[in-house]
Amino acid sequence: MDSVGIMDKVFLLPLIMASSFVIILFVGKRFSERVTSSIGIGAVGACFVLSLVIGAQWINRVDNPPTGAAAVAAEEACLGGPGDDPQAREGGGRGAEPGSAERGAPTGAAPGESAAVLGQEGGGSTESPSAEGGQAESAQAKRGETIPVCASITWFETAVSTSQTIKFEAGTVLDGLSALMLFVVSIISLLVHIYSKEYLHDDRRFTHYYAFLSLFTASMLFFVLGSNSLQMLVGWELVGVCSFVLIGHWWEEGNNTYAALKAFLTNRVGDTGLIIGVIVTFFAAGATSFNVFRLNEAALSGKVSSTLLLIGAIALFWGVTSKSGQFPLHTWLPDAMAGPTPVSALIHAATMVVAGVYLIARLYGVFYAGLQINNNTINYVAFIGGFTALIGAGLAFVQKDIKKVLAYSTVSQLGYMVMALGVGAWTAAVFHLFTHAFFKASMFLGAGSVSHACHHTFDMDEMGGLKKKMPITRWTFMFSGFALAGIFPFAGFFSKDEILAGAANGQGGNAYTIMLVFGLVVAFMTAAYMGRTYYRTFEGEYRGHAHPHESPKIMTIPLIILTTFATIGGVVNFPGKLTEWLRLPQTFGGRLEHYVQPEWAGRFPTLDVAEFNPWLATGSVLLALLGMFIGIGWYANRLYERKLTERSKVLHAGYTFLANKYYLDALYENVIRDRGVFPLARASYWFNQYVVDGIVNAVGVGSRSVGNFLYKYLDQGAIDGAVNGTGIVSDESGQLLRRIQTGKVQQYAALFFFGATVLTIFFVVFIR
Amino acid sequence: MLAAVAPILAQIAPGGFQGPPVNWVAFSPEVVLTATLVVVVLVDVFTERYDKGAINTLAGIGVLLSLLFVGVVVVTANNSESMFGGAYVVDNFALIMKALFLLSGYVVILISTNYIGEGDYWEGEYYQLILASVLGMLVMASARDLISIFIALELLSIPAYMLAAWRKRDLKSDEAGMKYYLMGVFATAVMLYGMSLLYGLTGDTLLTKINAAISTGTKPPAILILAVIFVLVGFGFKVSAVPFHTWAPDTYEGAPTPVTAFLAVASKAAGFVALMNLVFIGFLGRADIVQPLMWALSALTMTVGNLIALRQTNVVRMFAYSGVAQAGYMLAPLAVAGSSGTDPNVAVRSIVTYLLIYAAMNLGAFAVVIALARKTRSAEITSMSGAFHYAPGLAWCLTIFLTSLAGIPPFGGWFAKFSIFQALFTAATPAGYTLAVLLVVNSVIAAFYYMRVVRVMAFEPADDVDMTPVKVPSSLLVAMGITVVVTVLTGVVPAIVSQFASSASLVGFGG
Amino acid sequence: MQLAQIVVQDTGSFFRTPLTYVVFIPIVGALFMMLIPRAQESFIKWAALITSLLAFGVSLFVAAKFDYNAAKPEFFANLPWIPVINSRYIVGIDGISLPLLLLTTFIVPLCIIYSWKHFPEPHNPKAFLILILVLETGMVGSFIALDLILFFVFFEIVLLPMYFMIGVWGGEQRQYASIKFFLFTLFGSALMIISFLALYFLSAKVMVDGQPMNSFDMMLLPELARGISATWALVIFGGFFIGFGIKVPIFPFHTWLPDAHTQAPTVGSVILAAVLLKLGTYGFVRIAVPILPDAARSWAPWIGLVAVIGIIYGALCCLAQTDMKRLIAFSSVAHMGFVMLAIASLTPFGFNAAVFGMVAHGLITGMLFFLAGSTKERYHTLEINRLGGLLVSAPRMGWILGLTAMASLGLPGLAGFWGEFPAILSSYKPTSPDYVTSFFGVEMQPLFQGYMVVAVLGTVFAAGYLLWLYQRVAFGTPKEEFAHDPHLHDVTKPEWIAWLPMLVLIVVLGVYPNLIFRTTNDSAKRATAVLTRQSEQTGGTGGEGSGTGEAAPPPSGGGNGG
Amino acid sequence: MLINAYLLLAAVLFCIGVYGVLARRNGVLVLMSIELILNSVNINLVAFGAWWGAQQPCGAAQGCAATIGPVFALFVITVAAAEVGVGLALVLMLYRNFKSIDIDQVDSMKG
Repeated sequence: MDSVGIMDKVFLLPLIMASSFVIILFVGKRFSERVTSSIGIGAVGACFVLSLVIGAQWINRVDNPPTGAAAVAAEEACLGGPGDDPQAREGGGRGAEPGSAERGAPTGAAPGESAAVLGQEGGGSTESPSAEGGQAESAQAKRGETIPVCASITWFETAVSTSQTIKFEAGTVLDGLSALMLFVVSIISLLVHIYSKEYLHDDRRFTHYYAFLSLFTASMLFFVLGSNSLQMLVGWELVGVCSFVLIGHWWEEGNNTYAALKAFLTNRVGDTGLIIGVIVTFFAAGATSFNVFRLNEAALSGKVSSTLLLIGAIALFWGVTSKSGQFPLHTWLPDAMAGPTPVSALIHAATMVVAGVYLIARLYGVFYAGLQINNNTINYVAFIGGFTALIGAGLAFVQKDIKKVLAYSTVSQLGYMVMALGVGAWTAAVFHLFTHAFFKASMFLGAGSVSHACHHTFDMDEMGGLKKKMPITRWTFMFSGFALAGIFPFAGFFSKDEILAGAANGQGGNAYTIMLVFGLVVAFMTAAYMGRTYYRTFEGEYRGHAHPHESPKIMTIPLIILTTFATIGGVVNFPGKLTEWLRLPQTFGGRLEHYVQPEWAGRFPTLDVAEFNPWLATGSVLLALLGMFIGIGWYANRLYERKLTERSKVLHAGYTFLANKYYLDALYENVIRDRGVFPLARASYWFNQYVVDGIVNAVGVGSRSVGNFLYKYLDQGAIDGAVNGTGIVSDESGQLLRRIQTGKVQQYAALFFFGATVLTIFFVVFIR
Repeated sequence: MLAAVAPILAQIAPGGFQGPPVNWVAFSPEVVLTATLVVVVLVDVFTERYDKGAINTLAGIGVLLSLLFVGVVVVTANNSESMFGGAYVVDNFALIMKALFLLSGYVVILISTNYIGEGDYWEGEYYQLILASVLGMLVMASARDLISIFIALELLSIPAYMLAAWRKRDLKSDEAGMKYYLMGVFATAVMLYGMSLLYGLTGDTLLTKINAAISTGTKPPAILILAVIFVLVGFGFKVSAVPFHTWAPDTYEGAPTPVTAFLAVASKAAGFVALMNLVFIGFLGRADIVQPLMWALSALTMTVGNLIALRQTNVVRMFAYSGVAQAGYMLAPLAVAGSSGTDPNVAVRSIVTYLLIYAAMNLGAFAVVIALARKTRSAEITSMSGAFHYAPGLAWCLTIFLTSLAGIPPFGGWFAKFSIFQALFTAATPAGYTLAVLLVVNSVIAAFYYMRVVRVMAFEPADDVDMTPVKVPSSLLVAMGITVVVTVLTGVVPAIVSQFASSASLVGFGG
Repeated sequence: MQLAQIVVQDTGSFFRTPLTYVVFIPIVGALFMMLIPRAQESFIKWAALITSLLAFGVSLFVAAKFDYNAAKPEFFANLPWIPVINSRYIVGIDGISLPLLLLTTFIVPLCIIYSWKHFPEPHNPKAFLILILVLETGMVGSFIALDLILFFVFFEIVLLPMYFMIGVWGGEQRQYASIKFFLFTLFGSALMIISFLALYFLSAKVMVDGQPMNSFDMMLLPELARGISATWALVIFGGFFIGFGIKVPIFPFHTWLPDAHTQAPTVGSVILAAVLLKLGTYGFVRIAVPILPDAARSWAPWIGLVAVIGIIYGALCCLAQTDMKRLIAFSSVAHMGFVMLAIASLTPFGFNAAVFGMVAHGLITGMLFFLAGSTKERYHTLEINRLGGLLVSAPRMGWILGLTAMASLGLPGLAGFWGEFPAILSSYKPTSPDYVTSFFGVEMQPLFQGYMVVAVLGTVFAAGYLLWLYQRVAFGTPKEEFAHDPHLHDVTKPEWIAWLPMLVLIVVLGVYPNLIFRTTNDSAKRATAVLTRQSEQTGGTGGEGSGTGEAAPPPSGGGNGG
Repeated sequence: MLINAYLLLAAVLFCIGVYGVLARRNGVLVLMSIELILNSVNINLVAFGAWWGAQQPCGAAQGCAATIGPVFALFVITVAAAEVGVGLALVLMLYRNFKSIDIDQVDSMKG
């Protein structure tokens, strides 16, 4: 029996949050803060409870997968209509094999043509007798695949050709991935809602804040549950808007509004890729549906031209680049810290920024086939992910604003996840998404708690020695920091290690060695900057002028809850090997993999999951510990105060070495702190400020001046001038012609006779 | 006159002189108008100078009566009555044009009433001359022979010369009359010279016969070209085609405004009637001369007229140039007259349609100008500023007329232009298409100066603070009422005018 | 011309079809209002409002009775009008015109309500409202007319009221702006009527009362115009291109728009943006493309080109603006570029997108102009540099501006998205002719995909200028001069009544786009069906085109073939 | 028949007339020049009438070619008289108001 429970009613979640938004927005002002926040908290609480129920039902479904007719019906629901292409599944299975992605594509055909061919062929492929459909079905039933639970309504219908009208659907899809996201989003949103009640206490726009928090949650849930790429695009942009509004929450200050603008515009730049990607994949999949499973199915079937898929995947990834802060569009994320800290925790650490990761995970078939992840060549996604992780970590080193450290850390960790996806470690990426959400949210909220105590400053120069005054904040921050640094047995260790293992193993048995090196270096750096940050904030002497005190319970309880997850969250995907060694029950290990990683042939690539590697794990932990030691040591010994980098030649050389290796990041420090004045530093700073960081500004200023130029010279000058010129010319010729009219009647008569004569002569000469 | 004399002649010489058969019914509008003229003269003789009010009414009634008889002719007579050996034809075309002349005559009488009555003018003679001129036009509509065309032309022109100089103590009016007269007689003389040559070449003055005679031969002799051009040029003067238009602005500006309206509408229409008769009946066989000639005249006329109109500051003068340009539009179908395989009646109808609508909107515009001038005592465009504030009704009417002249729906002008386009397209010749494009460009230029008047009235504040409404005499109101209704109706339900025009087929095409 | 078998018969009745009422109620109301003395302002206002609401009511009735599955014009009437030229009173409404009809009748009452308390200088509500109602007749008439000449007449009716509205109630430069608007539009419509006539004379004849006559019937012309030679078709389409293009406005003919918008009174701008611009694109969708499909396919790359130029160019010009209203005006150029791009794709999807884009742009840009007007009313300036802190001074208005700006930049979930995204999507795979193989050496599909990429870049620019505008106008704190201005009140009651329906519709259409897609789909399919039919000319021209393989631009290329 | 001589005479008269109209300042002289043109027309008509009479002798039929010319000439003479009457009146009026009959001076309206 197919038990869907309330899994096909998941649309309720975004609906609840949207209603909460509407209610708060329109009537919130009439109520006190207490009531307003209660509405929001109540709504998100309901969502949290529902997500738990849904999670449980999903687990049940995985354990008791539907069979027979129920499975077929579920499949039809998810594919938006009868599965008219049973062979695609078979094709998909083959598609998982290396190099087969190109097989089906007509050689040398233009992308559009191949799409058209695909569309025409519809279900009928030459090598597919219809009987195979039934076989596939029974095979699937045997394998006990867990079909997602889908529900949909007609969103809009439009003809794609004169003969074909297609009903495009809006629907929800519930599978392990979305269930996991539901849980993450709702719990963090809930905790942030609670936390904000105190943090935003007496804020001038408390109502507005809660309204948009609700809208954000609604949009994020909508995005997560979306069953097709178009719907995801909608959610994607909606969360962007909420982010825009919330970054600009204190819009009276220019900087905040610029940060908001920058965030939105940078995302908009990325959205171009998303839009194109959605369109390209739509046509690649036969121009009949935006359904994610259809897209994956088409991509994995191997019938689509690989060029087209590559373009689609790269375009989609361009969208991911902006939303998930990948190089070179990462620069908006640190600026986005201008928003309230709980917002940073929710939107810019735990949920919205992982939308890109989620998108890749959801459309993994497209990326897998498009980038040929199975080929083990360094692909674009993996490389950008690794590179981003590296530069993010480097930049985190040199920030004195605690939130910026966390922001760059987020960039780095997002890079990690993207890298994981790029090397085929799908589950590892999702797992890291899960753990990261908790420990990073915890750290952000911790930073908020610190700032709440220290006169709303985030400058670490004005902190220090807070461990005594704010014990709860300190411990939660520390534990989360361990998790981030990947110290055993905190949650981050497991997820990070799984990624490293994935990079080491790769798909098809080969290793992404370079990615592995990237990962290890980042692990080291992460621990180091976390050590530094922790030390500067909580250890040593207090350097500020406020009177710090522990935050109220309403703020610390969310911290504790989050930290709890950050600490023990790793168990959800306990490595199978470790389970054996520790003689734990078999069902204890790899639960996340079991329940979340899809098993639906044709719609998800068959992946080799990397085994736990004890040497790698130990190595990475050691590296992290070393990094942490250096990071703390540097400050614990007050090396920074002695300006060692200037006095000691060895250290200076080491520093320069570092700077040259990661010059981009280190030079941030040099220049920001006005220390080194190396020519290279200037050049790098210039590069940073004007090429990388200033990308949006430069484009903005550039297009503005182009606009000014065009407007001034082309529009108002040439085009308008031509129009007015025509008028002036006719006017002037009128003036000229007026001279004929001399007022003297005999000249009139002369003209008359002259006219008649000339006409006559003309006709006599030319017409005759 | 002949009517009265014929029986007597018959008695004097029974069997010697046989009066030509005359269908008196077909002739009745002319007879009625002549009788009115006689009555008006008599009444004028027997009334005192200060007591001429009745004359105006009488003249109006006479014109309407004549119009009624046009109706009678339509109902009773068959659709073409040919008299005097084909020299005088009463066909539908002629009847429609007669109705047009009579109606415009009536409107001119209406708009003259107060202008003439309140000024220092000879009132009795004024209406006599108007009536005489209208009579000439009626004759022109039916004239299909060089002699009758000539007589009709003189009958309608000579009174007009005097009317133009009617404000005889006003130097401008004198100048207007003098210029009009000199140019007029000179043009007539040139035309007559052409006619004499035509007669010499063909041995006849009947248009149908002339056509038959000159249609032979692939290449026309030079003398024939000279004759045809001289004759057409004479009427080019009448319709103020460039470069024969020079009299028009000066005369229009100087003449009393109702006379200007009369010249701009009725007199010009008469010129077109003659042109149509000549081109479609007399010279259709010589399309090789007529078409390029008319093409050149049309193109020149519309372009030059519009361009100069752009720079005018006096509204009447602007209307003069606008009238020049409109003449250019109406000449356009003549430029494709007789193209192979097309019904020449399409061109005729388009011109008739244009004339009908043009008469209404132009007369209306002059009526409003006269009414506004009662307050401003000026014809400068700038003097009309703020008209929308103190005289919204008048300003709206003028706006309607100007918009219509610019050819913008839903007022009649669009259909007028449309039918010109239609004629040009039906011909399907490159000449037609190029003229159509030229017409488009010109109508945009024209819109500029028409709208400038609207702009001054609507968007600029009044010069003086005197915001008292303008008192519009009832006769002017009636005139404006008629013209507005016709202008709007012809635009909204063009079937009204097109139905008339479509019956306007000239009898005796191409001989 | 062997197609003369089509016999035209009178169908329907003038008074039976509700469309007659939608068109003529406003003008009757206007005539009635002329009789009301100018001093009785409130009577005048109510009369105008009730008139427009009546028209809206009838159009709602039309929408309710509309058969969404019928693939032919409904509420059809076909009666003689100008028999001489066989121009007829043919009215009817299908899925393409219904949304636009509703948009028109919907916007007009809102405009009247908006003006309720503050008529622009020099006041005179009577004349103002009469003009609006006359405008409504023209606009509605254009959308329901199925006869070219009838369409032309209605198309032109809007000209004069708009001229007056800009010229009398406009800003400082109103005279220049009004005459510019007038002349540009007049030039366009003159070209249009010429093209109509050419079409009329060159197409096959139908039988009317036993007489073979040419026809102006838009429904018949796709059949009748098949015999037109390729050269002529290209020339006529060129006339349409410029004639309708001026109204849209497409790239080099757009300069009247910023001036007209900037100078027009608020309501004038709203109507101009919401409805008048649509007449141009509607002309393409209803007339130019279905009647001359082959020429349309040859012209498509050009249309697409000017469309994307418009998108980028309009956006760049927006960035250069210092005046809020002028910025919004230029944004219209960019947005209508998307509509044109959708039309250029010549696919049913593109047509759906185009109609959606028209409606969405009407609502959103109309709303933006409302807001600009209200801003002007409060600050007495629209200099962006002098504005600021709207969210502090008038928070609700600030939020509404934010929402509308978001809708305008194509945020999903709001109406603007469904004009933009499908337009981009449809340009991925245009319907292209077999015989126009390349456009300056680029094949059709890559060409349009290039257009698509450019158009997508346009969305970034749209976000840029709109948010930059928003940041400067709404964020921050009010400038010194306005910091304590007592006039800076929040949204007033008439404003709420006028705006709320539009905002609701923007959201509703954004959430459930099927409201329009469902309506337009069948008609869009029918309008584009002709594009796939076998052309009579394609054979000869195609042979030559593919034979030489020249990269000639279509008009001249077609000219060689024809 | 030497019709060419008559036609030449008429043409010369026409040219003299035109010259007079264009060149003379005196209003009365201009009127006289117009009379010259009209007379050239008359000569033409009569000459052509005679010529046509030689070509096609008149029968009983009404309006044969030969008679039309002289009849036309009669009309022209009559109408010319009326025209000149009006013209002289105008010149007289001109003299009264301008104290001059120099028509070149009458140019207050132009442009």
